[in-house]
Amino acid sequence: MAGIIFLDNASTTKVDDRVFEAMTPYFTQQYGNPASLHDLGQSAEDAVEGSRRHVASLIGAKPEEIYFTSCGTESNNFSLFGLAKSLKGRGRHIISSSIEHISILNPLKDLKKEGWDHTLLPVDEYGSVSPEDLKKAIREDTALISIMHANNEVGTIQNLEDLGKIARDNDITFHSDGVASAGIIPVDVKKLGVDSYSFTSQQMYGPKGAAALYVRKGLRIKPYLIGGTQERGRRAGTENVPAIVGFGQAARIAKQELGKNAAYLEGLRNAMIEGIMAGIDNVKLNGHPQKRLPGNVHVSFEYIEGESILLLLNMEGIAAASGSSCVSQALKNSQVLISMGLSPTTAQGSVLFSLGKFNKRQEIDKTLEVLPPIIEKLRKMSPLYKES
Amino acid sequence: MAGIIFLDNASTTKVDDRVFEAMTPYFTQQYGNPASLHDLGQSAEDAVEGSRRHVASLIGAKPEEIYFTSCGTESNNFSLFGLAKSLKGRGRHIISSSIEHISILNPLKDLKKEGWDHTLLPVDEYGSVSPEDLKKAIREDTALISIMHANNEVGTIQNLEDLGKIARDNDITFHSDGVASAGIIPVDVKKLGVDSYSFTSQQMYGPKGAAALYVRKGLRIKPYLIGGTQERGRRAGTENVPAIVGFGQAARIAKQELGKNAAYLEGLRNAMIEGIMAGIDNVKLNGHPQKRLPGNVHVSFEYIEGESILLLLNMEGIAAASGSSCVSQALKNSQVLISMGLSPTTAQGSVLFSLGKFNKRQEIDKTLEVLPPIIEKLRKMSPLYKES
Amino acid sequence: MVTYSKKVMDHFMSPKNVGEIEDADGVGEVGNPTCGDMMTFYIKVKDDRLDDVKFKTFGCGAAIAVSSMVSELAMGKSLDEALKISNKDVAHELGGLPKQKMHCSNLGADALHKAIQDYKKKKME
Amino acid sequence: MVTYSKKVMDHFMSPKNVGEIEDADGVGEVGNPTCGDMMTFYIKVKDDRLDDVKFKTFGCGAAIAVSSMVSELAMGKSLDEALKISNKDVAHELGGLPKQKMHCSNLGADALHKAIQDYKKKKME
Ligand SMILES: Cc1ncc(COP(=O)(O)O)c(C=O)c1O
Ligand SMILES: Cc1ncc(COP(=O)(O)O)c(C=O)c1O
Repeated sequence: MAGIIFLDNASTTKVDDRVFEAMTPYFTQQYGNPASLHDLGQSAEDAVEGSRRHVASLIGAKPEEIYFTSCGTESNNFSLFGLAKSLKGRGRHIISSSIEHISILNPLKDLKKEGWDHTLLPVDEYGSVSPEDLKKAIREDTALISIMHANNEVGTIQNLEDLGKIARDNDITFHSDGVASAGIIPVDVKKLGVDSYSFTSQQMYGPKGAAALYVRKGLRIKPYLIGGTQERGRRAGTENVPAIVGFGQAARIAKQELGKNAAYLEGLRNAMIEGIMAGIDNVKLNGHPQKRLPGNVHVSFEYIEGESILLLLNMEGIAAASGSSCVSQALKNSQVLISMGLSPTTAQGSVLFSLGKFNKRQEIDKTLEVLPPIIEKLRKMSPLYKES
Repeated sequence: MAGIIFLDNASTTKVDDRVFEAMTPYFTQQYGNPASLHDLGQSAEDAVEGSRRHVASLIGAKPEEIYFTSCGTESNNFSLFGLAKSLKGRGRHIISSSIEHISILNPLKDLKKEGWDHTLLPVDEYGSVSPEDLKKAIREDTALISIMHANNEVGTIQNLEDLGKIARDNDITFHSDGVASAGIIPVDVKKLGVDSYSFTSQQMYGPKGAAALYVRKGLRIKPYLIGGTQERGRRAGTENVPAIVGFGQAARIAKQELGKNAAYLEGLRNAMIEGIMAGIDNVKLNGHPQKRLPGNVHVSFEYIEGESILLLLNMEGIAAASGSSCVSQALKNSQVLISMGLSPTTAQGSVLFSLGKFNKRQEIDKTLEVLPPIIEKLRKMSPLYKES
Repeated sequence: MVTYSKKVMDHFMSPKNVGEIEDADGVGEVGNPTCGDMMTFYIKVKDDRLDDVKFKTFGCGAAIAVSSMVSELAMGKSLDEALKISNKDVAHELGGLPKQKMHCSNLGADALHKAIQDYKKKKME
Repeated sequence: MVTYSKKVMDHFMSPKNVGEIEDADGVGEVGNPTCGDMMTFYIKVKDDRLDDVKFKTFGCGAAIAVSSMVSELAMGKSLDEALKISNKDVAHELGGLPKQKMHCSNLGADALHKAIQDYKKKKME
């Protein structure tokens, strides 16, 4: 939409024009089913395999280690349920963290009913998992560790290399949810030492409807969607060819431009954080001050609530997000913020501005201009705020 | 691809230009996440809900009875696993048929490991399930019946109304796989008496990546993809907005044009069947002579094998499919054909020409022209064929 | 996601009667920030009528709109009439509220009633 | 899905030596239609060399191409040389075969060897 300042890139991203163009033929011209023997099927299959190479290359994997799925949630469900099934001989304990995405946490709850115990590691005030805590949590029967790479809310990037080494030293399979990181920061699954890694197209300027699970060659995992022999029998269902083509292009472009984009975003981000701190008092920056996603500006405005901030920003044409319970469908405060030790009141006043490569400096300036009066207006209404 | 005669509409369909046009804005303009509070999120949500109404209306359901998924396989997995979880107090026996799609049969196998028994009903030579057989198979502990609506290979349409009545009379939940039927023949879930019904966009000139599960209001079903609260908590994961928009348009157009398209396809189909029978000897029409999908021409050419027929057709620019084991990834003959009593040799020579609304009469004529020499050429090479 | 009626958005954008009354005759508070919304109502009473009503609210768009609507509905009413204003009435006057907003955010009438009870209690003392 | 090399497609489209030999010196048959592919080889032998080779094949593109390639490789060879032709050689000569085609469809050499054995057995009698 013209004129909208989209600072909600953590929820999804605009599709890059080049990506959309690459997808276009696959709807009304190259519409074949990759399973078909004929030329239209073959060209669809070639397109899917081409994408697989791009997607693999983005994270330093081999093409045959990539399985396409429909969304990040499916990749995470596939990994946890699929690995749990193949690992149950190894033990029945999983270690994860308290700031994981709900598509990790809910499967863990379900697995509990099937006899799997789990430990959720705490995080410090910046949202970091400590390798020491991980070491201590490992039990004789720990079969799987699942720790996200970057947090989608506060942007904190975990030290996966250290965590992965601990997993390896203890011969425990290691999954990481990379939905918020892949395509945004450099990812090399071999260096990170992960056995399985989820990521999705719609977070890197690709289309919705395509995501992937990296599964290290040789790792046993049961399929989750079952039926036909697509994806070498590990994910049944007709491939979403156009979306996969888009994902491939998005991955190709991301690999190429990642360094440039990250530097640009860090500049914007730092300017925005400084601008907010300078213009408004009683604001707290959430997440790690350095080890954070380049586009992440997550702040809490004391004394007021996030939904009302978002609504007023929206009136000014600015799109953002919040960890307030009033914004969540589940009517709960962001678990991430609470785990980091924020008080519920402070968590209520949180706003996530997630910047993307299409954002312009002027958009940040405009936001910095309209934000103080919005905060001021709401604080004036708040029973918690005493004007000084 | 220009010039290709696409007679493989059962594997997937070309996206209707009107559908593609409707989707276009949702990639680079209306790219919001429906879960977001701001205008871009809201317009995405409105689009999804608009589609839900169209999709519901196509099958006589209420919008709140429709859950969007990523493919037919997911809908079938969701239904079987989700219902099994919610029905396990009712009993541990499922009745299905031997001609179901593999995305039904494989879950049944998996459920067996979890203590669910199943009975696969046989079919007659035309691929029809007999209501008598269903009645006889019902046990005290039968909790679920799953019978497909139309068969995707031989095109036989089941008498769902009768089967549904038996299910209802015995208070057994009834699922039907409608992937091959919805949008092609009239579907009214209330009349059919189904509790749950799978169908997909890519079989009705909509895009890949969007499908649906109808779940009768009040029916309990556990979600299969778990995480966020999308689809009212029954299917987690960011919605594939453009594909869902396309599905909505495809459903709207299908509803409007279904009668016209079916009549047109039946005309083409009958002409093609007659043409094949007149031009080639030792051919068998598979599937029900009357109760079959309007575009389905499924035939077996004796003495020869399907893959080689498809390859030669492909050289002539004609795209078709076959139930030959040489074509299947699993290297098995079509289970459907074997269940109908075809000998393996006859099954090997089967070819499915599935016609769609975009096919022209001239394309059928061209196919009827090139087919006899192809069959002749292969038969001349076959050790099974004795020239008369 | 949440979709608000035009009326809710109007009240949210330009809420009526925001503020405190220094020498209020009664004060009522409901909710708490932990659960999401918190409202404080202040009233001035004259001849058993609400001579002034003001509020302060911490919370979502609905909570602010509800507070504003309650203040408007109550203003000038007799205490008995004001006590009859229900949360349901308020939602109705606002052209409906999203379902998930009915529990936490639609507490304005309760806060008003509490303020009136506070006034009555103080008067008794 | 299956993707064939150009050489496979050439042999499939224009197979060499298709047919039967009425008064064959040896006949060899492998496979059966149930499993997918079936090949019958006919040979004429002269001075311990393959003077003529013909085949008939029921099966997929690979099976037909394999048969054609085997017939071409064998033609004119001594029986001993012909017995050394392996299925692997044939796949190699064809520029490779898809993995799933290696088992059922790549039986041409076996059929040829069977025909030679048939010839030898007949000669013994
Ligand atoms: C009858 C039937 N059911 C289910 C499916 C699975 O659909 P999808 O490939 O979209 O997962 C198919 C696919 O062709 C089908 O024909
Ligand atoms: C860290 C993380 N993991 C998983 C998911 C789930 O992805 P999807 O919504 O594509 O299913 C998200 C979605 O935002 C996420 O941020």
